[in-house]
Amino acid sequence: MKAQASSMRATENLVPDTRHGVILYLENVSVSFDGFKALNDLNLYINDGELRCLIGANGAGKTTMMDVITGKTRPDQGKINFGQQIDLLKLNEAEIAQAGIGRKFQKPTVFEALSVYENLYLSLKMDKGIWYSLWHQLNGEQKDDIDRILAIIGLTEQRHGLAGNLSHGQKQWLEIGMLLAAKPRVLLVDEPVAGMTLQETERTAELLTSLAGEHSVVVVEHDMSFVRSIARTVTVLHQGSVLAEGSMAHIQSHPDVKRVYLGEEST
Amino acid sequence: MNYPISKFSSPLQRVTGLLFVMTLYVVIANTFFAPDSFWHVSDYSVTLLGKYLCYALLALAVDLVWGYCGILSLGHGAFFALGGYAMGMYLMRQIGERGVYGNPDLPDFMVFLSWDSLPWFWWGSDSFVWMIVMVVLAPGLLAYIFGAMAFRSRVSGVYLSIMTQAMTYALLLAFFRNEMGFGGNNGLTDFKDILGFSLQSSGTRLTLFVLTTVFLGLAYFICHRIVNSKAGKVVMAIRDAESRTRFVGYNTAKYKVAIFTFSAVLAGIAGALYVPQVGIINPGEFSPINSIEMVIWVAIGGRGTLYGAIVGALVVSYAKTRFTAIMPEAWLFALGGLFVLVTLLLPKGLVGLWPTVKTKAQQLWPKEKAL
Amino acid sequence: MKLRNLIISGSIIASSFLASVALAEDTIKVGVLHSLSGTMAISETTLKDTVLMMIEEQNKMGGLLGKKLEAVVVDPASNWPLFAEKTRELLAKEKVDVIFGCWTSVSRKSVLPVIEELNGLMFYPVQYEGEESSKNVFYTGAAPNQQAIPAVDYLMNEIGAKRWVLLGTDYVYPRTTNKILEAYLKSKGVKDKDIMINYTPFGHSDWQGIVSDVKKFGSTGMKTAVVSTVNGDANIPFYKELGNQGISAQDIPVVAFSVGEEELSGFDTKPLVGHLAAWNYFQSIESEANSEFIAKWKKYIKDDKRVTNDPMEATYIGFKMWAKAVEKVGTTDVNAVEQAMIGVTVPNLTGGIAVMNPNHHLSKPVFIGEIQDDGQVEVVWQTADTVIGDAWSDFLPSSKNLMSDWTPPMSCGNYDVTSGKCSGKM
Amino acid sequence: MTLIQRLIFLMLLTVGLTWPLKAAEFENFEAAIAALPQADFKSLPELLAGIAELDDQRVSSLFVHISQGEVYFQKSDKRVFYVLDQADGSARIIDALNGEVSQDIEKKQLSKVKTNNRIRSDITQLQAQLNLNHPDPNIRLTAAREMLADVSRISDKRLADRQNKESDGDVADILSLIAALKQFSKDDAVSQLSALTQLDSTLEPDVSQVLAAASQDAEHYSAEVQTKIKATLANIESQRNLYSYAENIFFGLSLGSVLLLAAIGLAITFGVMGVINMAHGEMMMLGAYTTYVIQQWFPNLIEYSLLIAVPAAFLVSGSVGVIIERSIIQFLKGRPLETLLATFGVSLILQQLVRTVFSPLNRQVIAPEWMSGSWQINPVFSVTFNRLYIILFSLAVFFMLLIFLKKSALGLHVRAVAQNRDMARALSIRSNWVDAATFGLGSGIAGIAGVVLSQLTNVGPNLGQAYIIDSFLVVVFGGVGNLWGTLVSAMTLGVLNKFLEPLTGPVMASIIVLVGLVFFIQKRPMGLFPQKGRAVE
Repeated sequence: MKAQASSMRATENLVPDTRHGVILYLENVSVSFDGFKALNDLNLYINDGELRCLIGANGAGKTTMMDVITGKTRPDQGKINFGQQIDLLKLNEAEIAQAGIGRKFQKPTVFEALSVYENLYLSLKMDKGIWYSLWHQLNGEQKDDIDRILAIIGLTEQRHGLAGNLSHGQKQWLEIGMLLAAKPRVLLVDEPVAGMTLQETERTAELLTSLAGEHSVVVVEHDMSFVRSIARTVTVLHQGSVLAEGSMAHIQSHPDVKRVYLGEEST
Repeated sequence: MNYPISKFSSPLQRVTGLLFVMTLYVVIANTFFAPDSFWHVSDYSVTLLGKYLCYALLALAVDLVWGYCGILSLGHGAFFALGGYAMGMYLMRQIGERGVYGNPDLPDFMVFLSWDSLPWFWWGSDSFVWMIVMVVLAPGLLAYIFGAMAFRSRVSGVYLSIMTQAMTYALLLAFFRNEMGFGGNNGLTDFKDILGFSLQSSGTRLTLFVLTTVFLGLAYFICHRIVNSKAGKVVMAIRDAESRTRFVGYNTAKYKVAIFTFSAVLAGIAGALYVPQVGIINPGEFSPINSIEMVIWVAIGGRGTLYGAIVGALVVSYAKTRFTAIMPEAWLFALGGLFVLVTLLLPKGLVGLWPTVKTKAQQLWPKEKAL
Repeated sequence: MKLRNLIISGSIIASSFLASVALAEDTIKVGVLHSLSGTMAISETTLKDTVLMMIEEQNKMGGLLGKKLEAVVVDPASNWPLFAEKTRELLAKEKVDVIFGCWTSVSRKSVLPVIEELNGLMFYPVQYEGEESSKNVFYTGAAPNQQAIPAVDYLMNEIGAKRWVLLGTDYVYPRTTNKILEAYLKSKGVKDKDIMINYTPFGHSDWQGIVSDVKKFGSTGMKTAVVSTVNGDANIPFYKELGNQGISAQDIPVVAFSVGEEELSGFDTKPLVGHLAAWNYFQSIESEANSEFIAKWKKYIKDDKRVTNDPMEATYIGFKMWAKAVEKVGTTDVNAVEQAMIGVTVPNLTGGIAVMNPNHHLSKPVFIGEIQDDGQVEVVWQTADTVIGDAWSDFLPSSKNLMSDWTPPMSCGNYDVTSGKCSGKM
Repeated sequence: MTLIQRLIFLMLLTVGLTWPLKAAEFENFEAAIAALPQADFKSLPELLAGIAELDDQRVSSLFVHISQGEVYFQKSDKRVFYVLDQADGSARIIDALNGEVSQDIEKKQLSKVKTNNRIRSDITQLQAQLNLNHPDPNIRLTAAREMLADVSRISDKRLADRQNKESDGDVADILSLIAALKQFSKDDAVSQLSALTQLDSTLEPDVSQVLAAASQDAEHYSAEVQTKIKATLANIESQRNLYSYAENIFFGLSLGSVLLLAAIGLAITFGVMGVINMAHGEMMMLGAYTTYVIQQWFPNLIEYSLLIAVPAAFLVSGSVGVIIERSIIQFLKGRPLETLLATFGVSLILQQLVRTVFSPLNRQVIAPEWMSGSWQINPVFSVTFNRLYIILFSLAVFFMLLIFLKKSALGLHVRAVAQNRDMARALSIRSNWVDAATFGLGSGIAGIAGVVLSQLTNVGPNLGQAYIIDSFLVVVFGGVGNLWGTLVSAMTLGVLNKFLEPLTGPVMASIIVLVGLVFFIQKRPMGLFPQKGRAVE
């Protein structure tokens, strides 16, 4: 049980210090691939409990930014902190996830060979060491958690079906459910409504708004009407750095945004 | 590979039960029936079955990493052989003065290479307990080091497969060298006894056979528990979407190293059980072709199902034994053809055939089934 | 699911029943244990055909003891553990009376425990490193003193070689042979710096560096000779490289112990002319028995271009001896035949008489030949008399005190003359 | 004879350079020829030495024929003939005395005058004496080189004569070396020192032997001379080291080019299509057997057989590849690891097929004349022609393939399908057809590799097995899907191997390279030149 103790301790140390109200700090972050600057001196702050929308053209660096936060890509320079004290650059993907940053991919990825229930089971917030997993049995509270999430994402009936057999929209929902199960402090959501019906989109918007407050939510989305329906603060990325930030109205009237977007449309 | 095993715990009982029945039968038939009786099982068959079961254990190990974790190891023969060598070294030392040169300490091959003393790595090889430690440690450690390096730096897919192949190939070349102190090409052979029991007596053979089935049953049980535990689910999650698993918060490299090491230890145990039954261990076991064959057992049986691996190992080994005797000139056609046909027609292996057969059978004889 | 497992395990068990059903015995069964696939098939298939030819011939002459001979051919597939398994199958299941088989040392070592356990009888027809004498095996190929030492004598005395390169594949036969040769050369006053030893892996195909080293080693003005125990497949690239780097037999002669007519038939022999081979038989040796044998072989194999070689003669002698011993004692019982074998004589194909000695090795003449451009080997030297195969080399410190004599009262394969003990007896 | 000369003579005797002591005496060539049929291994050397003394035009051609093993005599009347085997299997039989071609004599009636190594090497020395005046400068050069081994065999006067007459630069160089050596052997320090300055820059091994022997000989060489000798030897040694370095690089490149040829086909099927083709080695084997069959069919065209075999092998292996792709691999799309299993089965079948058709024995593939021999750049550095051609050939194949993939329509389609199958299909590229063609191309190149291997190694059923692992390692080391990577990786592995080999022996060299490779892949999990872009993951 020693492994368990040590990894519990590790998780405990990873509680972000948000006394300044900011949960995610990205400062002067740059990433380049073969000379192409995907992120260029990016500065971004996400407040604790806020719902932030990120928009920007293809190649503006949205996905790269998420990669950098979740540890998939290492920045060439810059600082990324979770709360005041946790340096995310020192952690690997799994540790970042355990610290409380959850991510939903653009293309829904669920564990297709496992059942819906097992997908959620694996995502629950708990010790994720091998030895612990080997002997783990679900307790009542955890079962309740899973049932609750199943209800939220509307997959109670499919709970024992294989995740691979779900429809595209259902997979999106399952993935969101998996995020919820992990009880993260920050949710990074990449294009959540791609391929969803209008109805599903509405439900997603509802869900994401309801999550804000308890969690910080960062949404990357192309669908402007969707963004408009949920957004309080919007950040526009352009060529790897922040172009503008503010309310939807502010953004729409921002001259740089206009120029860039109109300019891009004209080419 | 859609096998929601979690819902059926019965294969465990079936496989262990069958193993038990078979063992019991073989023991009785070998001991109590007269050699000319129809029911008698000869010593030859006992040894042969024992050998097959060692292969089955090995296949189980390969299936655990390939079928469940998606790591296609083309180097499991190396772990098998290392376990075998650990056992072989112990058996070699048990020969003692009965070697052809009558040297009480040195094995024959060292005497005629004019070595004066045992090399350091033979230390403790005359102790049974140390042998057991080495059977676990040698393959386990190699797998741990190799796995820790490879999985940390995220070597995967064909790169990993080819690297495991390079590993076993390097070991093959190394063990061929006479300077290595493992008997070179001839390997270790001419064993006399184990724990004082003669390896040539049918009692010892039977005991070894029973031990093999016990280990196979035990290994099956453990593997079954593993793949049905939460850790097992994580492993399967890694197989299907490794980076997603990482973002859910699992250190996938650790899981992979753990399962790879465990599988290597199983392979080592299989090797250790194999050596006293076939009477020789030599570098040929490290040959990359052998390791490919192991993968083929699993593929033919049905990857991702533990009993499929066992079935595959038994069927292919048995086919090889029969084919080499019935059609010595053409058996490679048959074996090669079998590999091609199974991969083409039965992507889920032989055990994948079962649901179809069952449905057919139910259509044909609905009543009989009801009985 | 249960049924499937039942069927599979059932079929295994059922087959073992079949295995144990004894067949009515009205023939004498001869086991043939040569690899027909895998790396050794190249050499061993020929020996399988030789045994089959001998059996056919014996049957034409009415068989043995009034019974027909029946060949049981299995394929151990160049896989050493499979050799042990197949031996067990031949002895326990097929109940053969004698086995002709094996080529490599490791296959013999693999078979040995099984054949001793089940008290079988095997004839081993290939030149080998010696250091063995089993009650259940007759060695009809050459021991090192019947091949390696005479060849070195020839190079030393007739060619005047002073520097020696011992090239070998890294396994037991070359290792042992080279150890023996090294001891022998030193006993003849050759210095350490005049001996170069090099081992290569099986199937080594890139000889550039080694041949170039040999060339440098041989360019000191002292006559240099290469003694090659390079195994089968690696030989062609080796000789090709020799030829291409312009080393001719006149500059640095190479004597090989593993290259015979059959291997040569797969070579382009132009660059090899003049290099040497040492064997106990060459196809080119003129004698009535030999031409008859060659003709019979070509007819049997239906190929006018096929050649004969030393292991074939060894198989021939072994088979004839066994048949003679069986006739003598009127049974195929292993113990009786084993005793009867000792002292049996069979004419060599090259003239003279082969005798089975009490150490289970033959007395044979030794020939040194030069390779010709037609792939045949022309004898340039031969021992005056037959040489008795020595199971335990006198030049190795570990075995110089050992001797083998399977006749009572000694009946021991490794008798230590200093301690007066038969080591290895339980 | 001076003391030194006598000493050298004695030394040579002890080291076994067999110079016949006695020579038989003959009236004339006819008498000598008549004695030939009676000669055996023991008496033949004396007899030949006697013949060499004769001043007769026919001696030289007799020597040539004897060393070729072409001298026969008729069993009945002991007449001596030269028998020249013709390519079509017949023989031209020429009377040794008058040079007339006999039509009425069968080879069967003749019996060979047997020779052995010793006799052949005697003849070479005897020929050297004769050939020093040969009109062909190449033959003179060989003869002069032969003389270098023992300069006492040529008199000062004859040497001076020859030097005056010599028109060929290379031969003259050797002759002046001989002269220098003669001077060096004189018992006075001045001549010795002046000889040394001439010997300073030569790499002839015979010269360094004499110098090495002299450096041990304090009696005849003063301390001053000794120092000079040591300096000269050191100079020669350092030059030699340089050349042995060059030689190692050449060996490495040549090994690398074999690896390249073996791997390049795999780089296509494996790198471009993602198929793990375990039968790749057997495609090479088929190519090698094709060479064999071509030589059997056209025994008169051995010199051109390789040129015919290259396209033939490409077609044979290529079409087998297409058949395999159509019948098996196309059904395993997207299951790369399963192609490994199926093609492993195919490789077993192909091996056994060859064993059944051609027998398990190795087949004899003849090396054409132009592939044998070596290019002697200097006395210690030579480059064998076959290796040289193979390096050039493999590079040619590589670049042709590269250009083909870059420029041709099929190449474009291949790359398109490799990068994005669905998109390619949408662009109405027939991806099925492209797959078959790609696999055929990869297999065909393996067939070409087989033709090359037939010149280096055994042509037997196991040929492919020996190269398959190495091929995979080369491709993986270079980076899957990158042809340049394959080139760099093959050459690197080859050179690395050859530089390790002298230090550790060939087995350890392979092991070290393998282990190094395993570690390398940990550092760069996608090989030397990883494929770039998002599509990789």
